[in-house]
Amino acid sequence: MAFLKEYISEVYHAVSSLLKGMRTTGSYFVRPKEIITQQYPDNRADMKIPERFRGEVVMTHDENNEHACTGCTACELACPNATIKIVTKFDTTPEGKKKKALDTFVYHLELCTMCNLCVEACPTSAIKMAQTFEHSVYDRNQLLKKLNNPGSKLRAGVE
Amino acid sequence: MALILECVIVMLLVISLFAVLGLVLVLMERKVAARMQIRLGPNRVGPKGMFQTAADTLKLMMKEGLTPDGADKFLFNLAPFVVMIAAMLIMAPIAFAKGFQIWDINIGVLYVSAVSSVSVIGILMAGWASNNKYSLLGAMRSGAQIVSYELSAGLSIISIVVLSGSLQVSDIIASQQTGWWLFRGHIPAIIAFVIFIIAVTAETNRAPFDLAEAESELTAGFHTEYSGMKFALFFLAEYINIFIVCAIGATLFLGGWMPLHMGHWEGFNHLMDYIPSSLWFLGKTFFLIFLIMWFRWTFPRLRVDQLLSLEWKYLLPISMFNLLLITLIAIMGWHF
Amino acid sequence: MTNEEIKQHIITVQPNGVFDETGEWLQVQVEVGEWKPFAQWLRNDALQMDFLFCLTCIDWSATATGKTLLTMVYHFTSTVFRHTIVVKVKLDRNNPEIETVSDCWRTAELHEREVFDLFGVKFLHHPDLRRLVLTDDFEGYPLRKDFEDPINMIKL
Amino acid sequence: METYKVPPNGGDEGLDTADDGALVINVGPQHPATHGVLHLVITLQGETIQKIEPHLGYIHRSIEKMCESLSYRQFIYVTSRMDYLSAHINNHGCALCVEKGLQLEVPPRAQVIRVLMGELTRIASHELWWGAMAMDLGAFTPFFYAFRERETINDIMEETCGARLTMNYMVPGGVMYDLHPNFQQRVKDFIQLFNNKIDEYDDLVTGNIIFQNRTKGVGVLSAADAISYGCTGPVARGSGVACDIRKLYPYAVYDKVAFDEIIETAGDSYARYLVRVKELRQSVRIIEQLIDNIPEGDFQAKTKAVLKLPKGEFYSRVETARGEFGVYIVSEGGTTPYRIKFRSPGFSNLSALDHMSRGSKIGDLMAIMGTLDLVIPDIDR
Repeated sequence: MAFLKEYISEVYHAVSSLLKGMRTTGSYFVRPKEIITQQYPDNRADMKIPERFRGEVVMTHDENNEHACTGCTACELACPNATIKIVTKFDTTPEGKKKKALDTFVYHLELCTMCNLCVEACPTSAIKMAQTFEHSVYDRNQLLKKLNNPGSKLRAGVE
Repeated sequence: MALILECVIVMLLVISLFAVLGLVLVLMERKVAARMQIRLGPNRVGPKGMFQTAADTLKLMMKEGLTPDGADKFLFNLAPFVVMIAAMLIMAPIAFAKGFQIWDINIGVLYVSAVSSVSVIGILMAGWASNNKYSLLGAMRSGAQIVSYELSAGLSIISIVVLSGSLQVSDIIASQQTGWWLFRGHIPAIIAFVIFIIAVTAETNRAPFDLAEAESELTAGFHTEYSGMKFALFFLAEYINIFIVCAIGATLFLGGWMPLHMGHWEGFNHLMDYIPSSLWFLGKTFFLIFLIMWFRWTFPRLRVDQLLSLEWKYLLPISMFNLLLITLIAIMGWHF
Repeated sequence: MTNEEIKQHIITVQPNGVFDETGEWLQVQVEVGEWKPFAQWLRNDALQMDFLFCLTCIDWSATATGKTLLTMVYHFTSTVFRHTIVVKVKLDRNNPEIETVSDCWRTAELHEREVFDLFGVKFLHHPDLRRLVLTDDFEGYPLRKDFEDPINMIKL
Repeated sequence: METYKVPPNGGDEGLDTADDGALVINVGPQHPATHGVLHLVITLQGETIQKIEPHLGYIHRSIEKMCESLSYRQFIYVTSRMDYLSAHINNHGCALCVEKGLQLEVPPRAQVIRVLMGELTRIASHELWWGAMAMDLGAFTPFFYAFRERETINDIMEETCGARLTMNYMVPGGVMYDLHPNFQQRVKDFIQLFNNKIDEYDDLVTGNIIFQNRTKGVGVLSAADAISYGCTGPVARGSGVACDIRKLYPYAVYDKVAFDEIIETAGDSYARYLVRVKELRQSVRIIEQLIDNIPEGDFQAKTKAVLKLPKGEFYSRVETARGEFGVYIVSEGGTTPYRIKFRSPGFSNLSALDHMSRGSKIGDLMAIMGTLDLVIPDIDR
């Protein structure tokens, strides 16, 4: 008889544990408000990307098309993946002296791991992380970017 | 001539019912799953994703039907059709509405339980012919599982046969004129119903008894090697089988197309009669289908030895004892 | 146990052991021939070093003094006494061979296979000494300092 | 044109040669239950496992070799790619090791931030494990509930650290930026959400009779074996071995917060499951103690632009979500490590898999692998 009692209580506990689980899923079934899915491409307009999100490296240019990059290659040295390549040239200053300046800031987005070390290393805050994240392209070469705008030059006063 | 015409019409009806049911049930499953999993489910093709399954079918049709090099080609290609035909055959004695039945055979219930076990042959065939170890394991599991669970499903069916005194589907439905067996047969009928639902969930290889497919263990079990339309046939057969077993359950326990009648509430009973009988039938069937889907999206899977011990240690003894009780109720006329 | 006590214990079985207490833990260096009995003693006797939590190898060939030197480094902790020691065994880089300890500490089996794979140290009497992460026909030992792979290694 | 013909036995000659009727199957490298590119060769007798042999290396990137050419600032980010679910804690371990070498004092604010981030990471990792484990056992729905909470943590991380998974937030001497102004409020919101939902986990999985039957008495690992196999973290604690680095060798501010080391003695899959589920609550407890007590001050110590470790050997260890993570740096006094070794918890835990699963059913393997909580990049490094 004790065996039977044990048997029945076993069945009872098993069934009640199963019903408990069904109650949980069932309660979500009748509460569609709990749905957390974001309709991604449709909600592009009102999507909030935190300002610190690291999407890609960009160089800030002001309204005069001037940037703050002196071509010091601190970022290039800080980068663990050889993502950045700085090509420098020699400008002549008004006084007639030759001075090293940035020619092209080459950025391999396909190698970048968004570790932020280049931005931390930059002494003049010339580069920063942008919040873009839709980087997929059909041709890998499109991920090779030049960060300084054509015709841009060093902002006066930045050393 | 008239007979041939009749046959053709019935065939067309069954096939189109298959197609429609497949589309509806797969969509329903995905929507139910999504709601339980706090997500939206398919919502891109058509309004609220209504045509998602149609698009899926189109995709499956256009895919290449791959046959592995080492497979037994004949059996490999035959298996999905065996499963499909077995599912089609069971459709025959089901009464979809008042007087709307393909074949009111006098051993209807026996026929159903006999034919429904044919599909395991298709699964074994598929698993063996694929020449894949995962498929073979899945098929062997499926064989053991269906053979075991047929017992308690059969015993539950028999308990209704005992109560109604007939094997004929139309008679069983007629015997529930005054009330459904689920309510009239006291607690033993409810136990039989619960066991029936568990057993048919196992028989249709649905989670938590989906050991034949067991995604995380056997990748896809017996249909690992199938692709394209041959895979779609397995998939379709699974859903058709769910529909059929739920239809049987609704017929036996919930009165088939019989409206819900409550004792002597004449007004209520008249109101219920206004709802068409086909709606009653489909409503009950879909309720049971929902229940089975609810199981799937809640429970973890059993292990293969636990699956068998559940049947042999719990369901079978309980249903045998239950059958005795029901027989007693039927003999003494204790049911309502 | 304090480092001094451990030292006293070790001196009884390893009178020639070279001790180094500059690091965080007591380091002891033993000869490759004496390693296996010493390991068994560590595991079973007074010190009860039952937890081998780090097993690795260092290739010194890029330094001035270690052209032909590999060092096996074993980090042990006793879960009974909670003391930690580091054992080092010097190997000949041209023919590195050392007795396995996978029978004393089961975890050594996979770790030794990894070291065999990446450094080429042969563990004698290891039950299943095969390449672990690389293919069986791979040539060279990648974690050695002189390993060159012109295709997959990019020099910054 | 020559066409490739698959050999009759499916191409795996040599693996198929077991003669006593045993069946050799390859689980992985692409298999729904291995959660990555783990390849297990399993010898089966019927459904019973006779032997499991892991084949590794499918995503071995030789991070140790890579680190030999990276500076002490640079190498930290790579370790996020090992155990990507405990990225913060891995980074923390590396930062600690460099700080040990430099004998650098980390400001208290940075220490608290590190612990907070570490515990949030642990919760996120255990959430993912919980969902994935239930999914391995065939219940799909818990996965989505787990991801709901995990998503909240990821959002918090994104806001403060700038990334969701591989944050690279730890730098030698502190953390990269200060906390976001919203951080405290969002963490409190998360704790509230978490406390509301955690009971659902028990209803849905822990108490479920099928789940209990699937895990109880499955994959038993004795305490002695756990130590011998080098198991750490919840795997060893499920076997009754006290091995929580946070308790034994406290780092950062772990010696100042109150929390329990969860130890279960059964050693089976269910014990390991319970350890992790209870650890969730302990992590929340640590966060609750610290979130209102973040000291003011610097978030980063002043360091030189180029870090050079003195000649010597440095070892630091931290408790990740999977166990003891060790960093062993051998320095020759240069700007890059001469040799670096990562002692990853997953690698040692994996070595116990064969021992634990012998004699159990193939369905049990999923329960065992689920509770080992293997992260393959952590094993392959």
